[in-house]
Amino acid sequence: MNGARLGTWTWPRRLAAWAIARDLQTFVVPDARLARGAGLDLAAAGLRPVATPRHATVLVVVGALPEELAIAAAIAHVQMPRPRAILAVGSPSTPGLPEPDVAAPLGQEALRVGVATLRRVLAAGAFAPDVEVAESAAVQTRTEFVCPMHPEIVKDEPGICPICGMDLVPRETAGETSPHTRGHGGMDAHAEAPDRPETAGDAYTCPMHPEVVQPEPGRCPMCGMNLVPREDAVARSQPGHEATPMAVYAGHEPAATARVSHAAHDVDHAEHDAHAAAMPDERPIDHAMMGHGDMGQQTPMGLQTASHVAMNHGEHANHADMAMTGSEADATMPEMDHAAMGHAGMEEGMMDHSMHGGFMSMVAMTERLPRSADGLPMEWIEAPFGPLFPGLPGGLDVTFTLDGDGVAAAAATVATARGVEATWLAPTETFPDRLAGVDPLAPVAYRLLARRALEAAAGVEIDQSIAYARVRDAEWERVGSHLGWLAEFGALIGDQWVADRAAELQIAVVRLTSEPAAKLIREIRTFASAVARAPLIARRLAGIGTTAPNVAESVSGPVARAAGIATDARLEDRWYRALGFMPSVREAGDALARLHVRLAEIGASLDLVLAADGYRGEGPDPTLSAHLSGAGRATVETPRGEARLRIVVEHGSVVEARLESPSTALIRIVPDVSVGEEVADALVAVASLDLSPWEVTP
Amino acid sequence: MTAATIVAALLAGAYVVAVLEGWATTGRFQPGAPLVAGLALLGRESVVPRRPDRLLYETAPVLLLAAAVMAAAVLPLSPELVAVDLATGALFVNAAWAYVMVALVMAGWGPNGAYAMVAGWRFLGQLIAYAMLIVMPIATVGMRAESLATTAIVSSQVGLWNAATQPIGFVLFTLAAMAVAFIPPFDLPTAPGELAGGVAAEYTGVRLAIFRLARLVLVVTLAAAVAVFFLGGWLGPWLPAWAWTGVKTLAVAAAMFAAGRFVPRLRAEHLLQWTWKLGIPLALFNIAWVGVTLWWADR
Amino acid sequence: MIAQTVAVALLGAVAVWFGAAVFRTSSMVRSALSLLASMAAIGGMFLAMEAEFLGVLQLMMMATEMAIMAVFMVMYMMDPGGLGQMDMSHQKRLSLASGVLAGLAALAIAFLGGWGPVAATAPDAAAQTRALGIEMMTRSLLVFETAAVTILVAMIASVAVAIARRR
Amino acid sequence: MTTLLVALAIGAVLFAIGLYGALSQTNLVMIMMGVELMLGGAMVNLVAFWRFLHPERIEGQMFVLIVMTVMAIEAAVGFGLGTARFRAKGSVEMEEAAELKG
Amino acid sequence: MSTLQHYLVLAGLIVGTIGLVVTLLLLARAVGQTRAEAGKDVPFAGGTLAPKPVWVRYHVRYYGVALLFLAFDMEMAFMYPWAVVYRELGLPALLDMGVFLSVLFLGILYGWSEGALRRQ
Repeated sequence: MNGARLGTWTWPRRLAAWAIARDLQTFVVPDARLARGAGLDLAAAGLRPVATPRHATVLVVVGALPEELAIAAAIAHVQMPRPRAILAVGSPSTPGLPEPDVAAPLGQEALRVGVATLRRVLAAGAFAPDVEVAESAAVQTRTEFVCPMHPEIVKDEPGICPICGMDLVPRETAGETSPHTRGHGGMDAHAEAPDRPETAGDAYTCPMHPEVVQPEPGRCPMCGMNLVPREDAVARSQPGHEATPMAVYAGHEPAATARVSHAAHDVDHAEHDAHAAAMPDERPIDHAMMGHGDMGQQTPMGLQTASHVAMNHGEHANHADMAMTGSEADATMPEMDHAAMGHAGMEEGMMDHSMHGGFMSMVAMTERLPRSADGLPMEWIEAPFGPLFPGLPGGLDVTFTLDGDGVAAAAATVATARGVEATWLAPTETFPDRLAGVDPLAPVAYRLLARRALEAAAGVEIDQSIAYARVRDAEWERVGSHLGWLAEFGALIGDQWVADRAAELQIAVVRLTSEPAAKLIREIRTFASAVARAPLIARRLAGIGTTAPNVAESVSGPVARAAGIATDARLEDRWYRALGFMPSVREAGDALARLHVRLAEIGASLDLVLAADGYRGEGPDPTLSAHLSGAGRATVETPRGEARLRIVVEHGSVVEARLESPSTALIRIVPDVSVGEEVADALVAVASLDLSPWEVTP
Repeated sequence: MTAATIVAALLAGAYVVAVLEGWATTGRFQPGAPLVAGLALLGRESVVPRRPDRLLYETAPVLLLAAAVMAAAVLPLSPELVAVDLATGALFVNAAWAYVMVALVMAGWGPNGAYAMVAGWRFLGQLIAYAMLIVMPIATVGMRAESLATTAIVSSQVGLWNAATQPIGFVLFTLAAMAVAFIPPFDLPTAPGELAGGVAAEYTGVRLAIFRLARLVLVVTLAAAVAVFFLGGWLGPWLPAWAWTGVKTLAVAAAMFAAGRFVPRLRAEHLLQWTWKLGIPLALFNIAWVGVTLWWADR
Repeated sequence: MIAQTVAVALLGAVAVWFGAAVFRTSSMVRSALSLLASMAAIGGMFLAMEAEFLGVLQLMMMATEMAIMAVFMVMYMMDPGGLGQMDMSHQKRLSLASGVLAGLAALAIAFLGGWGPVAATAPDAAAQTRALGIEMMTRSLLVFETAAVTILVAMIASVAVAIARRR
Repeated sequence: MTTLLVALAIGAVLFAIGLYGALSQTNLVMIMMGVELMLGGAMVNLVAFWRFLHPERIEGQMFVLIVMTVMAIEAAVGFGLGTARFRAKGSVEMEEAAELKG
Repeated sequence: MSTLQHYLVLAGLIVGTIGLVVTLLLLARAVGQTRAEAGKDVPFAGGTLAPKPVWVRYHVRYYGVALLFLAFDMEMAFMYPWAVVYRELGLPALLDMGVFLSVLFLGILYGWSEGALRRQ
């Protein structure tokens, strides 16, 4: 067994192995909802999902993982204490992850058998005389040493900070090989960042007295400090300076922060580059002014020089801090070294003035820190909530910049990108299946989308029986999808009953075949109305993640409908109109309204299903000519909103396909709904969007 | 000897509570599950996170367990079966519970992880919310008993349980007790969905086992405190005295878990607002109510 | 009696040890928790000196007070984790001298002062609490009510200065 | 007698440590810690006096209660001031509080 | 049992607790030791290796209530001795305590009006 513990068999170990095999705490990758969507009831199979891999024995991998998600899974796997096992369901092995101990095909019975095998494997192999250590490139870290006060000081070996004389502290950073080094395009941004100009050191100036300029290094005639290279020429030429995250954070406007840290990579890049380039250069000037400004007031005994020096550097640190909290941090990045290098001259100067154990000005340290709404300058930390976070969809990679337990900035990206639209291109027979694979959370809607686009290209009309069969399929999927969302959402807000019941019903919906479903429909209706009426849930959700009107207009689906916008692609469909469909709309635009819209939609979908004859089962699709050529477009209301597809078909093959998915719009509003909230509320806000990371297109 | 009996009863109670909690969270009644889970945790690795505040990280579960045991030491099973019948028992229980918060703050800070730290400081906020609702109802209970000794408090309920004479205090105390033991919906410091385990997130293997054991013992002491202070402790017909305390304690624990299953986790902000804007005025009213009713009865 | 002396001495040593640790660690959280440990040991000394109500009260009050202190330290001190081993002190020699001097003076008073006969027994805990209650409601009533006003003033003062007024 | 002397000695040492801390620390919160320690030392002495000299006079305990109240009030006001100062200056360092000294 | 013996039992329980914990730790150690692996000891952060510093100035949003609590908490030091003698002293004691608590409650009301009770 791969994840066995080191040790030969003794009876206490046998006992422990037996217990471990009985008590299968499970961490599910990508998430439990997907497993249920595939009809798997993990709890019934004896697996107990837990919130953190730290407490799990079994890593259950459902389906094939895209590369980035596989790396995240590998990290989660290595963070599980041994003995640990991998149970792969539906996909024999995943590149980047160790070989699974047990692989099972999709299906409840196969899962049950797989778990039984896993139990045997664990009981027999929890301990082994020799074990391999996981050496996946993804989990490699290298240790670097950093000054706690000056994040720009990063060294490869221990020592003291050249600025303040504090001991450097070690910290890990991801190995260079990992493409997932704290995402959001950070690495790329740094690779592209312009190098520090080589010509910068052509003039030297005193950090305290900017009027002192010399062509070569030396000491300031006024204060005796070491001169530092002057780079102001470059600084002035940087037009992007105003747009640095720092500049934005300095303002108190939360809305502004939201704008900056969008998921849109290019925005980050631009800011980052501008910032990286501007940072070293403006310093001497700023410092000088600061130093003078405070010199008059501040004369603690015998420390004048030292404190000024410290002050300047305090300010440095804050520049760097700002960069870190803003876009992707300098702290972990190779680029950081070059930022640090920028001060090389200055650091030596500091060494001379020996700040060891000296007094450090807190005023200067905090002066440029971002201030919260209550005016306190605090330090912000960046905490990743994804790609494998229990409360959010697996693959959604949200990073909150936390100001205490409040969210000061948010960025969202996905770890599920699986290549480009070109991979969908296929002959017309297989194209619907390809597109259905885009989003494992809504395959029916995407298959339907592909079919309708093809039919539009072919100019084929469908008859009522096919149309009703499609309505049934799509609406059942919507019911299942909303229930699946509700199960995860219930787990996030800690309502065990909602989570369990919704999960149970979701599985029942997924497994539903063509038998009459009157009982299930009744149960779902009862459940939905009970949740809708629960007063504490309403209290919990009201007012969280409210979408501003312009934000709500940028999206579709339940999120838009919860904000009073009656947009629904089904309104355009004559069969839906014939069935008397009306969209469910709420006004408030908060998490509660989104819950209510989805609950109402569950009821409306069940109505539609009943109106369209109640049973589940795919209808026969009209046959298309094998040599079809033409262009077609289609719009389908997926459970998350409108998905639009444009295709060009030539000689029976789809040669061009452009997809606009609802989640691509939804992921952009993540900062809008989460910034300013308490972290739990921000998670609720993000989760209430119900975005599917799988369908997010770059 | 008494102390040994109390410890044995405590462990047994913790086991039953673990079964009850499993029943509430998974919906299955599995009497063997806690034993298996405990053995499994013993057999698993216990990973120490990189560069934690090792002292705080290691001390926290022990302190949590010690605090729970201290609280249990002054709660009587029967008039004789009490480890230490302190004259200030009711206050001592409070003092012991205060260290629960200290332990969780340590557990939150120690591992140097973001989720744990947020969770740890959150629990301090939770203490600021619930502390007064623990303190004031206990004071009113002491008013009736004219003593802070837990045995005297039980004896004072011979005629009528405190739950009947001071219902407001009973409700407030029970809710606050759930918050002390971070039972859902007050599980802000462990918040599985929100913070991936929170303060317990970085505890694995045997350390997690100790943490969970401590939490279970804590739940027992809080349920026992509700039984002792408000539900007449050992008072009851037919059964032996200790059995009554045990039954009431387990019933309270089961009720707490059952209630927690059906409500969403409270928002930290709401918790503070409700306790300070509604809870404390109610608790003050409760003091006045009890004062007046006692004076009326004694008149 | 000997047991009492030993207990007081042991707990006192713990209190002193942690009291010193407050200023020896550079981690702010450790510093606050050291103070808590010191205060808890003082509470233990109260118990050992049979002042049960005060001891338990001290144990309880200090737990919350010091935890809140830790919060404020983490809010306002740079490097609260103490990773940088920063020294945040000044005028060390002067402080050390005053500390030692004050300590010696206090010790001198303690050992040279004629304390007269020592009481062998103290009233039991229940009687103490009762006596304290009676005292509070009779002779010290004014002190008691003054304490309320003082606390009120402290609450108003701290809220008034600490809370940022919003538009 | 021994117990009294031991307690008084501990009180004295705690007071000395507290005084050292209050004088040597540059930071408001740390200074408050020093003050709390000094008050702690004082409380030890008070309880020792009560127990070994006049256990029958409960005012001794009442006095300790008042000292505890003082500690809490000091903490509340101190942190309030610290918050205000941190908001205004971004620092609770006494070195930087020159203008407070007038 | 004398009072001091009571405390001895309490101390014994603490020692016993520590003993139990040490036993469990030793037992677990006897079962096997933890194997060091790259990335294993990094705190879990959603499947990323997030080496960002966490121990920084942390913005606690409830400091307004915390300040009120620090002062208000003292109330109980006075309330418990009072509770014990309340029935003995009767209604005047209730009035005395009523004045005390009302004065303190004024502090809460003031904090409430100033917004100290909300999230800062």
